Amino acid sequence: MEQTIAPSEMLLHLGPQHAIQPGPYLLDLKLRGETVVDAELEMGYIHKGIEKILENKTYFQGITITDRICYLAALTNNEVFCNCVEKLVGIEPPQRAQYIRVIMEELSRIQSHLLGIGEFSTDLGFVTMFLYMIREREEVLSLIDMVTGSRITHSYLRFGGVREDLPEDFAERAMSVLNEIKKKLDEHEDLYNTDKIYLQRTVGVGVLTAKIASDLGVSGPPLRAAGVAFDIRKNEPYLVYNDLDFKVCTEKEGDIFARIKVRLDEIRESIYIIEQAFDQIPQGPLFPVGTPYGRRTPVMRVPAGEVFCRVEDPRGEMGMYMISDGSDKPYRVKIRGPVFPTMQALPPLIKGTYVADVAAIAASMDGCTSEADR
Amino acid sequence: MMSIVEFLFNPWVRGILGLALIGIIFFSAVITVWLERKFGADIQSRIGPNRVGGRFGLLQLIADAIKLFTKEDLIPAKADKLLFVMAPIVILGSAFMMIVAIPFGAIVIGDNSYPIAATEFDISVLYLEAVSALSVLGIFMAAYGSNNKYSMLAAFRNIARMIGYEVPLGISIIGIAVMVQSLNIVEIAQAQSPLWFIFVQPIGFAVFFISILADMGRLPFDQNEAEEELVAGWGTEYTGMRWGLGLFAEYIHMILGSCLMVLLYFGGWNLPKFITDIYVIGMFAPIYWFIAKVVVVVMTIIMIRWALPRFRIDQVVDLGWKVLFPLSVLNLLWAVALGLFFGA
Amino acid sequence: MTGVIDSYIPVAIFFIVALITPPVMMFIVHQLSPRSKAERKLTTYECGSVPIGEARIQFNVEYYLYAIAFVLFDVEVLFLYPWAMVYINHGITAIATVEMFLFIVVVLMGYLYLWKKEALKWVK
Amino acid sequence: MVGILEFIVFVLISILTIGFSILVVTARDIVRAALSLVATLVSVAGVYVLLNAQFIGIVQILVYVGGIGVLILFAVMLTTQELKGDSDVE
Repeated sequence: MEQTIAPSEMLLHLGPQHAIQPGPYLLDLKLRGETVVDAELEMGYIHKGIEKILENKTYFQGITITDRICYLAALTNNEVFCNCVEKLVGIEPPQRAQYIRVIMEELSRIQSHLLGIGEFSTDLGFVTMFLYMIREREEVLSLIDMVTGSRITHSYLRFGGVREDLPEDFAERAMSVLNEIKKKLDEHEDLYNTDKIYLQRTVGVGVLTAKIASDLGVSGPPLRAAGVAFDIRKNEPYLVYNDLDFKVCTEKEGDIFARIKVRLDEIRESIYIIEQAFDQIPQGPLFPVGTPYGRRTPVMRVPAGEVFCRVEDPRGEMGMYMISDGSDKPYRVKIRGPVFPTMQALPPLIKGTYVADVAAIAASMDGCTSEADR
Repeated sequence: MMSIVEFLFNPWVRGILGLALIGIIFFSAVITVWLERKFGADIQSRIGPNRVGGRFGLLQLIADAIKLFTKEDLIPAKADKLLFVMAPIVILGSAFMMIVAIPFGAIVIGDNSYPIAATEFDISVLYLEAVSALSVLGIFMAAYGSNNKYSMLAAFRNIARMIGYEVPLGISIIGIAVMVQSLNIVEIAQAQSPLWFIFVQPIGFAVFFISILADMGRLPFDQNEAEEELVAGWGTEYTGMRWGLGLFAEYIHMILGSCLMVLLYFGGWNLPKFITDIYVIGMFAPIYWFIAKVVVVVMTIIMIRWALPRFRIDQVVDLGWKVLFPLSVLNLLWAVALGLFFGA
Repeated sequence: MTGVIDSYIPVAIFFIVALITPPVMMFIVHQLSPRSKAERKLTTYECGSVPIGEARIQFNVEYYLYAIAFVLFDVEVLFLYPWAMVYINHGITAIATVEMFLFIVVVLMGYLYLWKKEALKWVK
Repeated sequence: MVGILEFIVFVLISILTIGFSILVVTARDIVRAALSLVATLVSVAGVYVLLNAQFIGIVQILVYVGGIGVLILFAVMLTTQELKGDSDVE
């Protein structure tokens, strides 16, 4: 952005510490009256050096670190890391472990989307919806807590399996919670679809076209809301997603309304996936039989090689590139997170809109700064 | 007996006694802050303030007051100190000046009813409208004084909203005045004793309600304090009590707006004669009746706040000019027709 | 002690009280609140960044036409107030009503003209 | 007694009016000047009320403060402000 400011223009910083943000980033706006003339995004305020830390920890210790990439998607981040290591080692988790992973990751997706929609609602001044969403998210977190023992950073996945088996009556309890959420979700969606003010604020605002989205590498709900049916679970299935029936939720418009709609639909799809997974889940071991991998794998050496894995994060395509030199620590880890490209779509989107829309658009992208900065 | 009444009607005595109303309204503003939190919490299925103690977290009020009084008072280095200091005075002054003209119920003795108001004059409705518009200037002063970009944006939004809603508000009030042929708020309230004006002029009420919500800056219309983009609006640079004064002014505006609504559309304090004839209880019954109505209106406003998302500023102004203005003119014609039919 | 002006005495009293209250409050606050000196504390808040440029800019009021229209209509509305007081029971009902009807029609024509000319648009 | 009181109030309002109007022309910050103008107009409203012309007084506030005042502020904000520099505006 040009630093020269006309006398009638105002250079406004939104951030690094601002209410619209899930984490610190800087959005410089050049305003003419209420209109955003130009925008610039600056990131990196909470760079934690996770890639570098991963290179200095043993593989096993790395699992805990990957929890910290994004506090809303700890399970999928575990998944991509474990996937890489499993591919390098050449093992595959047994069926039961895979189903458990699917269940847990879909639960994680549900809670992440609920929070995303809720946070977006606050940015429209709709605080009540945020609290409703949080209330339902708490239930889902409790479910995850029942299995993993923690609410945010689970460290639940292990190479070749999962740490704990599901509790005995987990399926019934989970389904009762999820059915309740499904019912409430219908109510909420009804509200979203009929509220005149909400529609005025969201329909046709912040349109992300498929072209811009794919040019910038945006993935996840923002991309699907633009009409591109891209979902790693379908396009490049991992775990047992091949055996499960679900559809990729897409919308055509690409505006804020569509993005929220996609998230709401995806929550329903996730519930459907979990339902099937509970039906199909077989009995069996949690770790591949006859291998040394289990709950505790103190020191393991991974054969030299390189691998790229990707999974579908709640926010889009989460990829990890890993090089192993045969030692007990990865030689190089590169994370391709979904949020960084998503955030890059912000400046072109908010150019020409009003200041009030900036908050709505930024929140509808559901960025997680923690993950973008890593 | 008459001498006491005469004494009480001496304007000096009335004015000084009326100052008690400021205290009462200030206190009810504090209560409203609490009510907003607690009722909001109920709507959102959570508990609300409960940590400080007291039944229903009532001690939270005292804690808040202590906090406001003991916070350091900062004036930013880049501020225009005079405007910065004057702004809360103007904002609060606008609220105080409104209190003068609003009757808060009445005491009925025999056939006479004595409205509880600091004063009573012929054009009090117009006066209220004029004085409440002053707070916009106060907010502009605060914004310009604090030299903060968010505040400036907020102040301009505030002005834009005011120019969008002042005209429909005025026309809907004329709709009332046409029926009563008076701008005296006491007479308007008393004219509704058989039939509330909300039933006579539903369109006018809708216009008035939306306009006064916008005037108060309550949620679908609180663009000037949209914390998601403008942090804290005009009050971004204000700390402690200086900000608190503005906050109280806002809540006082809300209460007074509700009072105005009750007086103009919900029949004021009027009760059937057989109730006011009951000795002592009947004397004060209109006050309770009035307060009950005001509480209902305030609760409704709070509920609306928690139930709706926020408009964007251009949509707000559009609503005012393109929907409410024609509606208010329509209502005026309807009111004139009614006035001619019944008045002539 | 009679006269319309007397009913404004309480207004004057309230006006003085409104002027006095905030300074008194601030005086109490100054007695109670802590004082500490730090330069950075007095800088302008802008989400933790150093502000670039002034806030007091030549603000682009895109909607100034609204403001002009507002002044016009505000004054026109004011003409209606005295009329509303007297149009009945003063022997001028018929002519007053017709005249006011004409007035409102003229005002509405102006309003429609504004709308047609797209003056009632936020950004042109 | 009323006469004296009215006189005192009149003198007070006149002083306010004159004081603010002097500020209008001497203030170097243009927004301050505009706000002083608004304050002058409000004091004039006081004079009207004192003259028993309450309606005009309140119309004065409604039109000049609510309408014209805002318009003037808009106009002022649209100008380039090179006149800054009141003693405590730094």
